[in-house]
Amino acid sequence: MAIIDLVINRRLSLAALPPDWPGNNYWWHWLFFTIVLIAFVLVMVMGAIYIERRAMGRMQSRLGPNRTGPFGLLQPVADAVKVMLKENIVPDNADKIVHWLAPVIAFAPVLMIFAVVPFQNGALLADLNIGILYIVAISSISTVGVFMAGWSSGNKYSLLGAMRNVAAVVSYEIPLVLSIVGVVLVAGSMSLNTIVLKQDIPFILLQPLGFLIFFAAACAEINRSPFDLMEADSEIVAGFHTEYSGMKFAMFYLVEYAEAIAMSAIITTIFLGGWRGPLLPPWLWFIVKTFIVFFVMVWTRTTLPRVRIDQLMALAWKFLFPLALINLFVTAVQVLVWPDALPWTAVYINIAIMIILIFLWSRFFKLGWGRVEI
Amino acid sequence: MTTTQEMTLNTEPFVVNIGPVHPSTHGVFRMRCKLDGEVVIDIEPVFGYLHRGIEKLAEERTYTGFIPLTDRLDYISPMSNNLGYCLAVEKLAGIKVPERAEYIRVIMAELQRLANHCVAVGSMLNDAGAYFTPFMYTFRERERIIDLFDMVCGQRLTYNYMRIGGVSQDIPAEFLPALEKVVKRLTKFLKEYERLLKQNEILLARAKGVGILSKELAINCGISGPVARASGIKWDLRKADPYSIYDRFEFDIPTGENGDCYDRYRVRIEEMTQSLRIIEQASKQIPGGPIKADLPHIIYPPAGEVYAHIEAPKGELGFYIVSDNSIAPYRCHVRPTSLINLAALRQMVKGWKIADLILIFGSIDITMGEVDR
Amino acid sequence: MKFERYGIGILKGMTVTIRHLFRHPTVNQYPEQRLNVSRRLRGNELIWNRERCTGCATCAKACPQGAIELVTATNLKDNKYDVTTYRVDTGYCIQCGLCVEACPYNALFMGYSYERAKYRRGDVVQTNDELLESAERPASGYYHPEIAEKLPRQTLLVERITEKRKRK
Amino acid sequence: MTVALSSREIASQLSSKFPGAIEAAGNDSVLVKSDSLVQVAAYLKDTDGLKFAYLNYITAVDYYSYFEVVYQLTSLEHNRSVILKTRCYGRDNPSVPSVTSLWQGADFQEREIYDLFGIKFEGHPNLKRIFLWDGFPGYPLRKDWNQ
Repeated sequence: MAIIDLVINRRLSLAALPPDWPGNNYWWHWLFFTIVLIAFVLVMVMGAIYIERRAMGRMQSRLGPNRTGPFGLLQPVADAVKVMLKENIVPDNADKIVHWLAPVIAFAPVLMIFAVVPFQNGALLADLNIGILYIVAISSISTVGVFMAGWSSGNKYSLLGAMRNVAAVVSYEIPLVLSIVGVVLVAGSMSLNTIVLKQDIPFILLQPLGFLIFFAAACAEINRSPFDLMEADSEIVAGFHTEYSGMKFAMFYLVEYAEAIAMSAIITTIFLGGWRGPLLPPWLWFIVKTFIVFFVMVWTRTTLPRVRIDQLMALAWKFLFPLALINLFVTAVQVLVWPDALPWTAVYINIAIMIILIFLWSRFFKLGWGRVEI
Repeated sequence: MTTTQEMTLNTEPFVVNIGPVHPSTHGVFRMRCKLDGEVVIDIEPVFGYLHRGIEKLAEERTYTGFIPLTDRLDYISPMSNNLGYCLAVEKLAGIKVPERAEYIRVIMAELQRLANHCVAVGSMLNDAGAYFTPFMYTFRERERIIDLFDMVCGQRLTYNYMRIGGVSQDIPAEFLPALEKVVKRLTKFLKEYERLLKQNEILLARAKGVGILSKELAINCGISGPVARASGIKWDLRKADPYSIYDRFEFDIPTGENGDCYDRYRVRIEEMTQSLRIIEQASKQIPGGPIKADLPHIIYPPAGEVYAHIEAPKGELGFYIVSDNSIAPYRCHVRPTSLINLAALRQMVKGWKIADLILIFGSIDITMGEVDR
Repeated sequence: MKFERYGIGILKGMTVTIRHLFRHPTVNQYPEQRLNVSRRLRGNELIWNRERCTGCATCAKACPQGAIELVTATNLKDNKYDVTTYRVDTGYCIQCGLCVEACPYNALFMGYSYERAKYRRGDVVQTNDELLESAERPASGYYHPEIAEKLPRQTLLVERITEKRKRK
Repeated sequence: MTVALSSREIASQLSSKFPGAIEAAGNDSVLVKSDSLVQVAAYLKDTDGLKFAYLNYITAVDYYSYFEVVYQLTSLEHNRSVILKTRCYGRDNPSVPSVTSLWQGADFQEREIYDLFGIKFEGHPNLKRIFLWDGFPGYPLRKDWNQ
C-alpha cells in the first residue's frame, strides 16, 4: 500500500509542477484508452483475418472458413487458440534472445500507430501536431523486428526474407513520405485530426497520383501482395518467420494484419476523409472505410502475381519516386495559386496530370534489368 | 594506396538447399543452389527422394500387371502413361486394337493433356506468386475432367484404364453427353482465364524473357513437349510420328518464339485449345464395336525389343521393352520426360534471381514420380 | 517491368476475380453434403462371393501386388475345390481392379464404399467372411455393368453447377 | 511418320567411314564398337543428310554375358530415327565412353545407368549415383542383383 501511496503522491507532486503538464486524471484516461485501443486493434485484426479468408475464398470459388461459429465468424479465435497451444520451437543455431525479442519489437510500433488515428472528431489518443511524422517514424520500426527475426533464426531463407524487407522498406519509405507531403501541403497541417477536418473534397480526388503512390508504397511496406517478397511462400518458404512457431508466430501473424489495418486506417484518414460521411455515425464510417481499403488489398492479393526483387526496387526508384516528386511540385504550385482551399478545378487538373504522367512513365521507363551475367 | 580488391566489400556465395521439402518444388525435387545475394550462380539438381525402382518392378510383373504401376510414373497424367505402355506392348506383340478403343484412347489422352496442362499452368502461376487464384481456377476445371475419368474407370488419380489391345471397359452411356458439356465449359473457361492473366503486366514482367531456352540447347538436351515447342521446335509426335489414330484429326502445333517462361505458358494454353478441337472431332466420329482385342489375360509377346513413344502432356514419353517370350518384360525402360526436360535447367537459371529460378522450374512442369521412377 | 498497357491487364484480371465473389462456389461441404460417386468406383475393399468362387486363383495371379492369398482343399465328394482361406491384404492392394477383370466366374467385385479406414494395421488384412458383401460393403459396378445400372447416377460437377443456375 | 532408317544402309555408310567400328547391323539397330562410339555418334549428329541431332534416350540392358547400351537418335530435320547399340563386357568394371560431350541431355541418363547398372561412362564430368545413395550395395537393375 505504501508503494501505491507513494506513486499517487508522486503523481500529485508532479502535477503541481509545470502548467502544461498533464493533470492527475490524465494517466487514468491514458491507460484506459490504451487498453481500449489495443482491444480495438485486436478485434479489427480478427475482422480483417475473417474478411480476408472469406473474400479470398469466394474469389477463388471456395467457401473459406465456415465451420467455427455462425458463418465461421469464430475462425480467428480458433486460429488464435490453436496457435497459442502450439509448441514453441527455437532452432539450435538461433540467437535466442534476439529471436525472442523480434516479435515484440515488430508488434509494439503497429499498436502505437493507432494512437494518432482519429476515430471521430477529436476522438484520438494523442492529437499530436506532428501526427504524420510520428506515423512515418513509428511504422518503419517494425522492420527492425523483422530483420532481427530474420537474422536470429539462423536460417538462410529467413535472412533472405529479412534482407528483402529492409531493402523494400528503405526504398518505399521515400515515395511514401513524398506522397504524404503533398497531402500535408494541401491540408496545411500535420495533425491527422486537422487533415480530416480539411477534407471537404476527399484528398483522393485532390491528390489522385499521391493516393496511388501511397497505396503502392504502403502495400510494399506492409508486404502485401503483389509486393509480399519478404514472405514469398513459393520462393523462400515463409521468409523471416520460417523458424517461428506458437505464440511468437502468432505475433508476426498479428503484426501482418495489424499493419494492414493500420495502413488502411491511415489511407482512410488522409485520403478518404476519415470519419466524415453522411447518415452513419462517424466511428462506423471510419471502420467501414478502413475495411473497404483493406478489401482492395485483399483483392489485389488474390489477383496479382508477385514482382521480383529488382523490379520492386526499380518500381520504387524509377517509377514512384519521380512521380512523387512531380506530384509534390505540382501540389506546391497549386497551393500557391489557391492559398485558401483547393477548388474543384484542381481535381480535374490533378486527374489529368495523373493520367498524363502514368502514360509517359509507362512509355519511357523500363523497370528491372533481369539477368546478371556470371 | 588501396587496390580495388581491398576497397570492395568481400563477399562470398552461400549455398541454399531448395527442397526436398519446399512449397514449390512440385514434390521432392531438391536443388543445391549457390547464391550471390539473390542471384543464382549455380545449381545442382539432386534426385532420388521418390525412387521406387519401377523399372525393376516391371521385370517382376506380368505385362498387364505393370499397367497399374505406370499410373504412378507421372501421376498427373496416368492415362498418357497407360497409353504409352500399351502401345509399346502392342507394337511388340503385333496386336491390332479395335477402332472404338482407339477413339476412346484418343479422347482420354487428350482429356489427360487438358488436365495436365491445367495443373502445369496453375502451379506455374502459383510459383510466380499469384496467391492460389489461378491455381484454384485450373484445379476446378481439372476436377470436371477427373469426373469423366472417374465415370469410366472408377478412380480419380490412378486410372489404370487402358489395357493391352484396347481399354478395360466401354464408356458408359452418359459419358458422351457429359463430355460435350465439359468441352463447352472448358472452352468458356479458357477465355476467362486468358482475361485473368494473359495481359497482366506483372506476369509479363516476371515471365517474358526469363529463363530463355534456345532452340539449339533444347535439341541438344533432348527436351521435348511444350517446353521444346515454346523454344520454336515444331516437333509433335502426334504429327511427326502419328501413333494410334492421330493422323485422322485436324489440329495445329502451337509454337513459341523466344523460349521463355511466358512462351511455355502460352504454348500450354494453346495446346489446351487444340486438345479440345481433337476431342470434339473424336467424339463425333466415334464408332461402335468391340473395345478390346481378344487376348488372354496373360500374354507372351515374341522375343525382341521395341521402343514406342507418345506425345504425353509433358513431352515424349517412351517405353523401351525387351521381351524374352516370357510373361514379364525382360527389361522395361521408361524414357522419363521430366528427367530429360530438366537437363537444361542449369543453363536456364544461371544469373537469374531466386524468384525466377522457382518460376523457370515451375514452367518446365515436371512430376517427381517420373523423374525418380 | 514495363507498363506497356498502363495497367489495363491488371484491371482486367481484377474484374475476373471480383466476378467470382458473386458466383456460387464450386466446393461442397463433405461430411454433410455428399455427391454420388462413380458407379464404377474402385472403392476401399474387395467383395468376394463365396458361392461363385471355384478357387481357381486367377485373381491371385492377376494381382500385381500379390495381395490375394488363396488356400483350397480338394472336396472329393462334390468333385471340386473348397476355398478354405481367401485372404486379401488391403494394405498392399492398390485398387487396380485387375483381379475383378480376371475373375472368370464373376465372384469378385470392387467395393463401393469409401470410408473404410481402419485404426489398426491388423484390421487391413481381411479373411473369408469379412470379405462378403453386406449392407455397409456394397459391391461396385466396376466391370459389372449389371450392378452399375442399379447404382445411383454419378453427380457430375459440370451438371451440378448448371442445375443450380437453372433453379435460380 | 518417323521412319526408322534402314540400319544396313547406315551401317554400310558408317563402316566405309569408320572401318572396323561397326560390329553388326541388325534389322533396326546398328551395333558399334564401344571404342569408336563417340566418333560414330558425332558423325551421325553433324553430317549433312543425317543430322541425328536429337538423342531420345539412353538405356542399358543386362544380358548376363554383356551389357548393351542403347542410344536412340532422331533427326528432327528429316524425321528419321536410328538405334545405336554398344556392348561392354565383364561384370566388375564395365565401361563405355560418355556422349555428354555431344549431347548434354545424356548427362542424367548416363548417371542413371551408372547408378542402376554400374556401367562407367568414361569422360562423364560428374559421374555420381543419381537416385540411390552413395554406398548402396550393388546395382539394382542388374539381373543378378539380390536384395
